Amino acid sequence: MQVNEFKPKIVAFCCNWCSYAGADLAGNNRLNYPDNVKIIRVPCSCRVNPMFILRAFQRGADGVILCGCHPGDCHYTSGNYYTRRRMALLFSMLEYLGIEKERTRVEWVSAAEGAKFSATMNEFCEQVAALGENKRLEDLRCKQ
Amino acid sequence: MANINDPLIPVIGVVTDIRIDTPDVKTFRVVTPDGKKAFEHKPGQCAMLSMPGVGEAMFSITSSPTNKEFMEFSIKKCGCVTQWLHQIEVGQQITIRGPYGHPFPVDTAFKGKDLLFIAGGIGLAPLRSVINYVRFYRENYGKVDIVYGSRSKDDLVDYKEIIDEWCNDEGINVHLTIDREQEGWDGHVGFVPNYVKELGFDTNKVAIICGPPIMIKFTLAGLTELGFDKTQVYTTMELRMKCGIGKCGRCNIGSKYVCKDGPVFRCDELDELPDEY
Amino acid sequence: MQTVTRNQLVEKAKELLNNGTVTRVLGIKKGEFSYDLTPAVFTSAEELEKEFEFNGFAAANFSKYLVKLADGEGKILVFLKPCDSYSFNQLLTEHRFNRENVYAVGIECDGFADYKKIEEEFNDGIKSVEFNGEKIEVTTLYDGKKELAFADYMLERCKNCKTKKIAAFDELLTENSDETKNTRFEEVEKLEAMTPDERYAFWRNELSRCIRCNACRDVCPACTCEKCVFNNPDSGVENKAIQNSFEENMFHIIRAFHVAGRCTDCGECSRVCPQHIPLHLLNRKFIKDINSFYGEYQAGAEVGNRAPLVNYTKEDIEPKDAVGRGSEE
Amino acid sequence: MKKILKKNLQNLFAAISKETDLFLPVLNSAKNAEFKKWTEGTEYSEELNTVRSAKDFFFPQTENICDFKTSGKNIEIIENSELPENFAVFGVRACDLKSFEVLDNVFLSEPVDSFYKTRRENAVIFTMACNRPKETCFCHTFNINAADPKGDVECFEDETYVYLNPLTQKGKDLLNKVTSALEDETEEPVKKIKAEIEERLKNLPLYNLSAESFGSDKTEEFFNRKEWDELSEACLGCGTCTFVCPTCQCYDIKDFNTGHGVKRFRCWDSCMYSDFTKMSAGQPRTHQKERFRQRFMHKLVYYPTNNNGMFSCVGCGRCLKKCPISMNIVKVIKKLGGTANG
Repeated sequence: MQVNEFKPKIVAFCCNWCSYAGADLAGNNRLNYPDNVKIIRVPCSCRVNPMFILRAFQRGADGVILCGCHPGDCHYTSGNYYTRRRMALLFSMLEYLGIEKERTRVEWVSAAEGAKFSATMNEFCEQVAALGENKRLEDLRCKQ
Repeated sequence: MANINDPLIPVIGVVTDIRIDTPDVKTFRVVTPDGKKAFEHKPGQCAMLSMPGVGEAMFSITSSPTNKEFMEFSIKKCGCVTQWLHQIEVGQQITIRGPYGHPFPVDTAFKGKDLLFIAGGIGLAPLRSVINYVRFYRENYGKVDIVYGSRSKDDLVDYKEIIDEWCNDEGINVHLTIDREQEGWDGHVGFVPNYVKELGFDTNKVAIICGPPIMIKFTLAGLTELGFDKTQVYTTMELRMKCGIGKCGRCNIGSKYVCKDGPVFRCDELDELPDEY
Repeated sequence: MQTVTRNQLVEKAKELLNNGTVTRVLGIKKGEFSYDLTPAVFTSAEELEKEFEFNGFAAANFSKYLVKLADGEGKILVFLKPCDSYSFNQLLTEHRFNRENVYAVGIECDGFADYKKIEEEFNDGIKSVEFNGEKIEVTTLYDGKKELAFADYMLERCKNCKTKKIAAFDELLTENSDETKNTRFEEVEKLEAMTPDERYAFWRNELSRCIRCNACRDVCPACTCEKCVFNNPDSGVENKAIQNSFEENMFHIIRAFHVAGRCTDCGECSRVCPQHIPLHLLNRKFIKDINSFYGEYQAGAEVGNRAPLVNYTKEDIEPKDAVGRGSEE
Repeated sequence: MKKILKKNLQNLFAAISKETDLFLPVLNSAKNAEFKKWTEGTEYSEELNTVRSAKDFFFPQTENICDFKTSGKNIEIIENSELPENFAVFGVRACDLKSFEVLDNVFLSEPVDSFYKTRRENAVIFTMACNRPKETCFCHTFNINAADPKGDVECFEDETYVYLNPLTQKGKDLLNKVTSALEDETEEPVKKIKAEIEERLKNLPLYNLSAESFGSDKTEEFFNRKEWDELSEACLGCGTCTFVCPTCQCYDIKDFNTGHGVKRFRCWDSCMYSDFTKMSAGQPRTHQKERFRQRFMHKLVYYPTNNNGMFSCVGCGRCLKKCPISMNIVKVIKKLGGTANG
């Protein structure tokens, strides 16, 4: 194993009603996911405003993932449908600005899918690690 | 390095005492980390206090320059900086820079004169510095009258000091008033401008007013009725200030900068400024 | 060259003032030169005669002014070019002004000239600019006269005019037309075809010039928030610190996103940018994506249309399939 | 007086760059001029106005004042400014040079702004006379002569040569270090250039614009004029005019939380912005009219009152070109002040 292996910082916005519970379940089942994934619990994936995603990158995230309930299963009926549209457009815009599309992702994870949560995080981490540090949406003032 | 002394770079201050004056006013005692006064000032001058990340705000220094140990600031909770200040504990460090502004002419125009201080609510804060300065150099000034009013008895700032010290001084008359009747209050009830007229002062003195704009306006009218000339009346202004040194360009009224040419103005000087405050 | 003439507009305005239909006229005032025209309110025939101007530089979109002006005494007359009419409808959809207080006269539009492009042509002062049919006659200070072809010196938005159709009016001064062109996404497509590195370099070069003057926001008919998030100290993004690549990116991404689905592509942002940043390319990317993901949508085509970002279907495209789709098409 | 063949200008730039960083106007990809650091192959642009004025060199749009680190109740202040070493600027026009004087009166008055002062002291300014002043130029209104640009080294150009005339010790010292790139010349060619420019200035459309009716202590006369309503009517409240203006100097001081500390920086601010004077206790300028009036009153009345009649406008014409609604100081002067020719 390399000594200086790059560990990306990942911010995961997780819906309180599904993927946050999914993360819990992953823990209960002793399924591993990388400790550099920092979870932010939100009441609904729809709460995540584009600014949150950008602010995460500003403060040093190398990848941002948004987890919500499967379409149709939103606790508030339709929140994640709006999320789906918003993030499709936002991520498409980020890609248009030349920011690597592998740094962003939306994944639907239910409360019962602990295994999916863990697998998704592992895979996303690897994907971001392969890209290296976030340089294109970084804020130099926030570098330590 | 040249910039070490830049006026925009503050020094550290430590809050060593917090006194609760009224439900929304607290008085903060500030010294440097080695226990000294951060800088000398003159009565009526201001200082810029800040918490990094919260913001900077300008406050008048309420303690008297004759106090060589510390500075005090009476601060009312109203914006984001003040809200932050109201929740800190003793020992908190803040940053401080100053002193800023043009002081009251305590050693020139006020000297040898009878003085009339008129304050409303938190408006006592800047005047307290002058009053205590005058009390310290008592022999330099004539008779002193203080008219102070606020919404209720609980909203009188520095009530203890007023009752225990000012009221007991010879040659100082304190007239307190509150806006509405209140249990346990046997003093005067009514607004400050009316009270000033009722008290009917002779005009052979200098008046110093501070309070909310509306109070200043009506008190000034009252004093004019009593025969005061505007050159005998001083007041202190407040506008948004950022730099404190007349450069950032936002606290001007006409060609005057409140942070540099004020905050103390003689009322006839104010008349020459455009009506934009 | 505009088919509609200044005199036609003045006559119409005078007629409507005189017969009491309107009390005020929103128009354009003459400046020092042919190009420095300022929007203004006229209240009398004399003022109109004296100061009203309309020429090939009269490109300003009037609709946003109605938010402020429609509250005044009596009706206000506004001349709507096709571009303005979409913004007009979009503002009505968002209940930003009272339709009852406005009298709208639709006027056809043949495109406007871009002063910057004309100026670039000469390293010289420009004494006067005359519009003459398909030609622009420019008199310079030191090199005499020169003739330019109007078509080569149009504003970008006019060159790629989305439509000649006037979407809202009480009365038409000229014919309405259904002519539409589909060239406006060409630039976006060019960018999509680039590699991410090239795109990144392109946008860094453009956005790094931003001086954060907020002209794009303040002129935008879709930006009518009482308090912008970038002016709100509580938002945490109020920083005015520009010359920081992140702030530049964030400001423009968020601004474009806030108007996504509501932007009518009127092109005012690019027109007023003092640094000539092609901001319309951000807005058009959203428009193009919306069209391709959720079906054709033109903001302001009709009053009351539900904007795509406050709408959904159960079968919407998944973000992972959406991102980068433009470049694969 | 020295001179250099225009086609050899790059040699001069290279020689100066060996001594000190050199900045000069360069056309960017949007065909606007902006000041850029010279490196091999950077082409000098003869464009009159850069979009951002030369004030950036001394009063940059954002600059760090200091950093803070907090831990518990304690605060640590960390000095962290990025002040430049010596540098030279080539191609500054007479109007921009005058704007430095306007800014000096603000930043170098007591208490001195040491960031600004350090930058001013470290700079050598090469000015350039304007052979082809534009229709938007009105520096003459403020007694600035585009044929006599001053500065540390004043420069003139004709078809083939650039002439350099060092005026200050700083300028002489720097030119002495690069003499090998230069030839000697008499005053004659420059006299001819000056005469030609002065003739051209007289033919500019705004040559007769006069600001005489404004000036010190005219607050009462202008403050309540009803024309302010009409003038400010279309103002969008953006900051374009203030940000391209070489003499606008208002700033804001803000804190940026980096997650591991706080950076306190100052940045340009605009009196045209609605939140400029907003405070927790209220807002003295509630409408755009008042904010608009503040800007022009400051330039034409307040500033002269405080600075012996000197106006805070240099007639560079940037606002004439850049205002989204084409409202500008010339229209204000004409409307309120009247001029010789209308």
